[in-house]
Amino acid sequence: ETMKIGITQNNVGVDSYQTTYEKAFIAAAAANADVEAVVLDAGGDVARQIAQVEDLIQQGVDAIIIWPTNGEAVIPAVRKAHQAGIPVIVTNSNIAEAGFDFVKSFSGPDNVTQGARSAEIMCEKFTAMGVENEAKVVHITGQPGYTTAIERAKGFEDRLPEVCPNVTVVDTQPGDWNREKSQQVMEAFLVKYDDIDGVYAGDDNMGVGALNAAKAAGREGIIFVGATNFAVGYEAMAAGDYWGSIYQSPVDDAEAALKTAIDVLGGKEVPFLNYFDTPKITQDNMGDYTKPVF
Amino acid sequence: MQVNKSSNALKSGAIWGFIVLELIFFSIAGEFLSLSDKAFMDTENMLLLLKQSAPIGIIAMGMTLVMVNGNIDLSVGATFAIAAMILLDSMTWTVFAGLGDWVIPVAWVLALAVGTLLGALNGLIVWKTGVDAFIVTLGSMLGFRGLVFMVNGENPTSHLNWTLVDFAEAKFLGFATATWFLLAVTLVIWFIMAKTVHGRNAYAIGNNREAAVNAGIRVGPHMVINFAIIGFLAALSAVVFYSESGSVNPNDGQLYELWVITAVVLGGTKITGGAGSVIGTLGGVIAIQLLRKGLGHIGADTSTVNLVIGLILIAVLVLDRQLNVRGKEELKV
Amino acid sequence: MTDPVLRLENIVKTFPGVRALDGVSFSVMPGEVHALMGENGAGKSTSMKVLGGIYQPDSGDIFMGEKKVTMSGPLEAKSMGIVFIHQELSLAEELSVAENIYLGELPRKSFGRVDWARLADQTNAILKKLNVSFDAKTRVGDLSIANQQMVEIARALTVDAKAVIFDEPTASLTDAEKVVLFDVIADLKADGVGIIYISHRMEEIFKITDRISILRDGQYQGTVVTADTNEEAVTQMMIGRALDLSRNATHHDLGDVALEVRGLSCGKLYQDVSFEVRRGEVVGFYGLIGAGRTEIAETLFGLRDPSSGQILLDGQEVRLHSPADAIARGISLVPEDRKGQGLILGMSCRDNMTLPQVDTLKAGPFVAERAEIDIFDQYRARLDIRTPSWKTQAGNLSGGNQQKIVIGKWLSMQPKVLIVDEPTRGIDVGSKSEIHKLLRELAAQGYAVMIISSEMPEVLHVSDRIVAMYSGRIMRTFTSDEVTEDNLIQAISGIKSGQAA
Amino acid sequence: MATMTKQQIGGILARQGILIAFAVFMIAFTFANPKFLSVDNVLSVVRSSAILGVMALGVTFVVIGGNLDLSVGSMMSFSTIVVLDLHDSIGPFLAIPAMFAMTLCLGAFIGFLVGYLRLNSLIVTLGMLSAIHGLTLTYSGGKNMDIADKEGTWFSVFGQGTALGIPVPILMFIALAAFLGIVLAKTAFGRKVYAVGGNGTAATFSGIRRARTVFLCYLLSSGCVATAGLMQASRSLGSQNTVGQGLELGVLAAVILGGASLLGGSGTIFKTVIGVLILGFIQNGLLLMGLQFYVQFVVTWVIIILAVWLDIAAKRGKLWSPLA
Ligand SMILES: Nc1ncnc2c1ncn2[C@@H]1O[C@H](COP(=O)(O)OP(=O)(O)OP(=O)(O)O)[C@@H](O)[C@H]1O
Ligand SMILES: Nc1ncnc2c1ncn2[C@@H]1O[C@H](COP(=O)(O)OP(=O)(O)OP(=O)(O)O)[C@@H](O)[C@H]1O
Ligand SMILES: [Mg+2]
Ligand SMILES: [Mg+2]
Repeated sequence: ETMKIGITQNNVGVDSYQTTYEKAFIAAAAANADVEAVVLDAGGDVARQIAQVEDLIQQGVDAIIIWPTNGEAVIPAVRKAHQAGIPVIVTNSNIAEAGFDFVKSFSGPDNVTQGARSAEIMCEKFTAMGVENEAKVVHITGQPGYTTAIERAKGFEDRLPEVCPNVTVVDTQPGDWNREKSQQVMEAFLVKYDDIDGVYAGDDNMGVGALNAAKAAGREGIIFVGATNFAVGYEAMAAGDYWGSIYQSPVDDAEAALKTAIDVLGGKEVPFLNYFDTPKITQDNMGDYTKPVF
Repeated sequence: MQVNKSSNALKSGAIWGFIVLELIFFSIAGEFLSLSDKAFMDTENMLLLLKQSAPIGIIAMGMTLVMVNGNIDLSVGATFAIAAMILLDSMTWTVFAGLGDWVIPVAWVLALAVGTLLGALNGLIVWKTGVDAFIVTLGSMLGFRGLVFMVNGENPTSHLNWTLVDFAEAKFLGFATATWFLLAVTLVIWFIMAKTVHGRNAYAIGNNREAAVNAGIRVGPHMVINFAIIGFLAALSAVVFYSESGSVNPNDGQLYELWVITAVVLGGTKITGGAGSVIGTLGGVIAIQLLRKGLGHIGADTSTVNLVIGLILIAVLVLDRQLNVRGKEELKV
Repeated sequence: MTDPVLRLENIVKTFPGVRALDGVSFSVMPGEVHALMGENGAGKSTSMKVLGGIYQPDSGDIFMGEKKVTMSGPLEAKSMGIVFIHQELSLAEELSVAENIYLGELPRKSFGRVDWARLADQTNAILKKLNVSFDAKTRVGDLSIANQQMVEIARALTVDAKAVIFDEPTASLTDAEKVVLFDVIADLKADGVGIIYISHRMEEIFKITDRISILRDGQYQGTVVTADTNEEAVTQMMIGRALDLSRNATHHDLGDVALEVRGLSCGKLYQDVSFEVRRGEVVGFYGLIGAGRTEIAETLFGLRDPSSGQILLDGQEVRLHSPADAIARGISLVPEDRKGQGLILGMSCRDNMTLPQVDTLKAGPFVAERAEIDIFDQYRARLDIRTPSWKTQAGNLSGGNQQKIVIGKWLSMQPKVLIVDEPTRGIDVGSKSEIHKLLRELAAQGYAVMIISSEMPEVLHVSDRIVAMYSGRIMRTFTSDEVTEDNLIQAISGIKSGQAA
Repeated sequence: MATMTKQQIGGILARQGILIAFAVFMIAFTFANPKFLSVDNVLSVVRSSAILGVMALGVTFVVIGGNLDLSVGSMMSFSTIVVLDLHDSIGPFLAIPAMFAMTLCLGAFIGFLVGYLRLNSLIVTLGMLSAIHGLTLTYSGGKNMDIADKEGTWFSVFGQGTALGIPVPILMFIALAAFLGIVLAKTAFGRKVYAVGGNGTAATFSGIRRARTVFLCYLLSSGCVATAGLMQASRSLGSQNTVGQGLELGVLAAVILGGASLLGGSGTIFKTVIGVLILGFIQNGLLLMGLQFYVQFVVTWVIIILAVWLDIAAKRGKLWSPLA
């Protein structure tokens, strides 16, 4: 008896993380003879995602994996699946607590911790450079309104004053997960601030965009820290331009979600919060990690 | 007194013909490609289709009126988000704390009023400045979105009220609440456009604005009313949808304007105004939803879905053109 | 003596670069048909638009009866009982005849519903009076231009009008429809309505009007009693000189056949049409509206694919796929609908005139603007086009001057075969005779000319031969010696020669 | 005489309304932050506007010809991804013409649909927006595309190089704007574009091949998009699949701000350039003032409407629309 597993992703195609996730998920499902998967994409639209959950219920799948477009808005839809007796697994970014009763498990990274770790990376570097009492940082966030963007920003902004109380965040603007947009934002920052010591970007795409702007303007000595280590970020680290990031693999993310679903269907006990580890990666320790495939 | 039913029927016929094609295609393809045992044309699934068509569909009815009137509204997605935010946020306001579940109708009215006002604001700007509606609403698409963020920051606004969810998830005679709203709105707008003086004047203005002005129709206020109606409907769509989902991201409703316009144009409404029907629009809305649903049913991946949806839109236009060619005698202009 | 219904006093109106009205004063009595005459661009339509509330005058006063009024908009003018039948059709094509006639004042029922039954009744009553062949439900876009004009006219009968303005209502009407219109005007007159009637057709003016006011270059020239004057005197007042109406450039030798059409058919539009046009010849096409003349012209211009038959140019069979093809082979067409087909209203006069030649008027890689201006100036002088400058947008010209731009556009192509479809619609007497003279001259220079016209005097005046059409077929071809008004009318009514009497 | 001068002033306003609006914004921003008009900042704004600007040049032709093009953003992503990919596989010399050829094919396809088949341009280009995005994802497999050897390629010259002290993207933008400005204003093709957009039927009756003209507008537009894609790819030597996403609305806003009517038949390249610069400087100016991004949204709204309003108010000589 094969397991029919449906997944509705947040917004495939918006960045290579999600696309790689989709590909990895399809590959993992194909590799397992007992699994048949239907892979849907909500295109960032919560209404479409709810409709997809309804469709999956209607199609009678055995389990539903959801990467929520909005951690609260999907709760009633998830409840419907729950009431229809279909186990729901949340992936990548969690749904709100009010919905915990209706889901079996969450599997994914902890974005708040990621933001906090980025703050630590940056603080450690400033301390090593001896500028921890005067450094000025600009912050480029992900697309406004996205859970991942909000959580990472929160983690960073809460943690930084704890570890480096004298470092100031002088400006924050969104870069929309977009390298080009981030480059433009950074160009304006560079004009506006004569002294910038660090840049924190919500992911490496944006981080590299900011780096490009700084290079073009001939501004040196800025510490760039990102999150979700992309191949570009890894290369920039190898070149010595980019200081650090958070190592997070969409392949791990996808495989963990599928495995959780299979375990749930197989009747195994799974922990409710299934965070997979997302370690710090910097120029110092990058040798321990392979270059990301995306 | 509606004119020449047959030619209009043929024009909107393309979309219904296309819906039939979609149904046949997905039913057959589903047999081979779907992992589901259930047929695509399962009654449940078709009822679900109607429900899922509601968010875009309700707005599309207003867009039909506005486009027939010779205008366009690109700001509906942002209005949708604002109304949702007002709806969910107002239920938590301390002023309403004593109301209990009576806060629900209050929140509804508040959200609808805000939507109507924003729509009227667009209309007023179009009227008074004489700037084209496309430009005015392209601007307010940005501006209204800015207001959403300004009021509530980047975070989602959430207020899950289970009474409201139960109401939204309720079914009456097999139709979900959202479906009833969609049908009611369709009926009302159909009535306005086909039966009332206001509706017929909308056609006249869209057809030949100068003639309407010369005939003494007060074109400005007329347009303001239509913009207010579409603002109201964008808010209504939000109210219906977010009553169920209970949380709105500040980004929600993005690109809705494009999908709404697509549905309306697929339904046979002339982009330059003066011609179009609500029934055709309903067809356009269903055709798009069916396409999404069908592609999901047969398990197409994201890049295929994008590719196919795009090409299909074009295919419908080609079909439409084929159905409407008048023969070789036609003037070749 | 009774008071006038309407009185204009010293109206002045300027547009950027033009003083369109420069002190216009006249009055209209109840039950009077008052003609307004003047050359193209004299300011007739503009003064009526001021009356109708569409333009605000810079200075001057309007009185209705004793009272001084201001017309802030069309709605206001309408509420005071002024009905305006526009020179340019002002209709919503997608709507029905009834909705157009009652545009802005559809009868209502509860809930703001349209009272369709009452609307149909009222409309049909009016349509019956107008003796037209279509009914209240017909879509206006499906009507011919002439019938659309009748819909416009029907608006005059919907309200209790104090004054009705007709701005060139007959420009696209046939004789039969004109008779109906004149009956309508007679009825209105009997009811004591004051009527302002604008037309360039002298015979109409002298037939139905009581007094004539004349404008020249926006200035009021005076008012005369129709019965006390004559065409020459009025023309003199309009253009400041007498008019030479003789047909010059008369007989010359005909050359070879330039254009021959053999057994041409196009679906239901026309069938089995054969004729030829020689160099040096003007062939007139006369028939009722819907006879298929325009469609033949469009086929010859590459705009329609014939279903069978041949077109020969200089004896060679040609296939014309597009106007570009036709133009390349030396065919020109002055189309029937100047606003829709003839002009790009937002473009300058010059650019409109030289549009078909942009590919050939070259200065290096660019369009030769100097040469364009020269062409424009040449035809401006020749056709007496009144415009402040070549830069003026075509849409800001008076109706007649717009038509002249279209004619100039195709004359400047120096075509082998020139087809003109209703070329003098809305053109003043002076320019009209100028255009007729020009057509004759062109023929004399060896051009082959086809003229389609619904005005019998025009066809009779300029043609060497006349092709009479009825319902898509050629009934008979007359030489200028054979033709009389009677046998022409018989031919276009579908009566074969010999059958009559 | 007094009325004459008043009219002349009105005439100047009418022609230069958008320029005046532009000047007002620039002065206001400079007061708010003196760095705004620094050479560095101006160059940086113009350089980052150049990509959108080049696309807007092409869309100007499409819009004047009476159509819309919503597919330019998605098409630009396609060009960028393709040229980056080919750079490493067949080398920049071949990659650039190959990418242009592929992008022009897309433009030709749209031109065929809108020009020859006479399909509605809004829906066709909306469909192509989605379809080309799908195509790009299929092509790249959804991955970011990056050039392996970022230091060693001359390919970076289009986005990062400078000549005569001015960034190459700016020079390309200026050169292309000048060239297309002349094409539109002075050549037969330009005249035909205005004619077809002003009144397609009358243009046909004047012997203009309407379908071909529309087709060429889209071809030209896709050529501009390919150029923009080249500049983009060269600027960052790597790209996401979504790099051009959403640019179509910015492009359209710029073209409209420049006074092109969506009904077709009017607009100029010069005004489009002004429109592009207004948008670029607004965004930059507000960033420099440290305003939140959402304040930028609201301000952009107000400015778009004010600028267009000022422009048409000057043209009609009245502030408020006379519409009843
Ligand atoms: N909206 C406008 N803008 C600029 N000029 C205008 C406008 N309307 C009319 N004019 C000019 O005013 C003058 C009078 O035009 P009007 O239309 O009143 O002439 P007319 O007497 O009706 O001529 P016709 O017999 O050709 O219809 C013309 O020179 C015309 O170019
Ligand atoms: N019986 C009819 N009822 C309504 N419209 C008609 C009818 N016959 C023809 N028409 C329309 O009338 C218009 C004029 O007809 P057509 O061009 O054939 O006539 P024509 O001989 O060129 O007359 P004219 O040039 O005097 O208008 C056409 O657009 C045609 O579609
Ligand atoms: Mg006139
Ligand atoms: Mg005709």
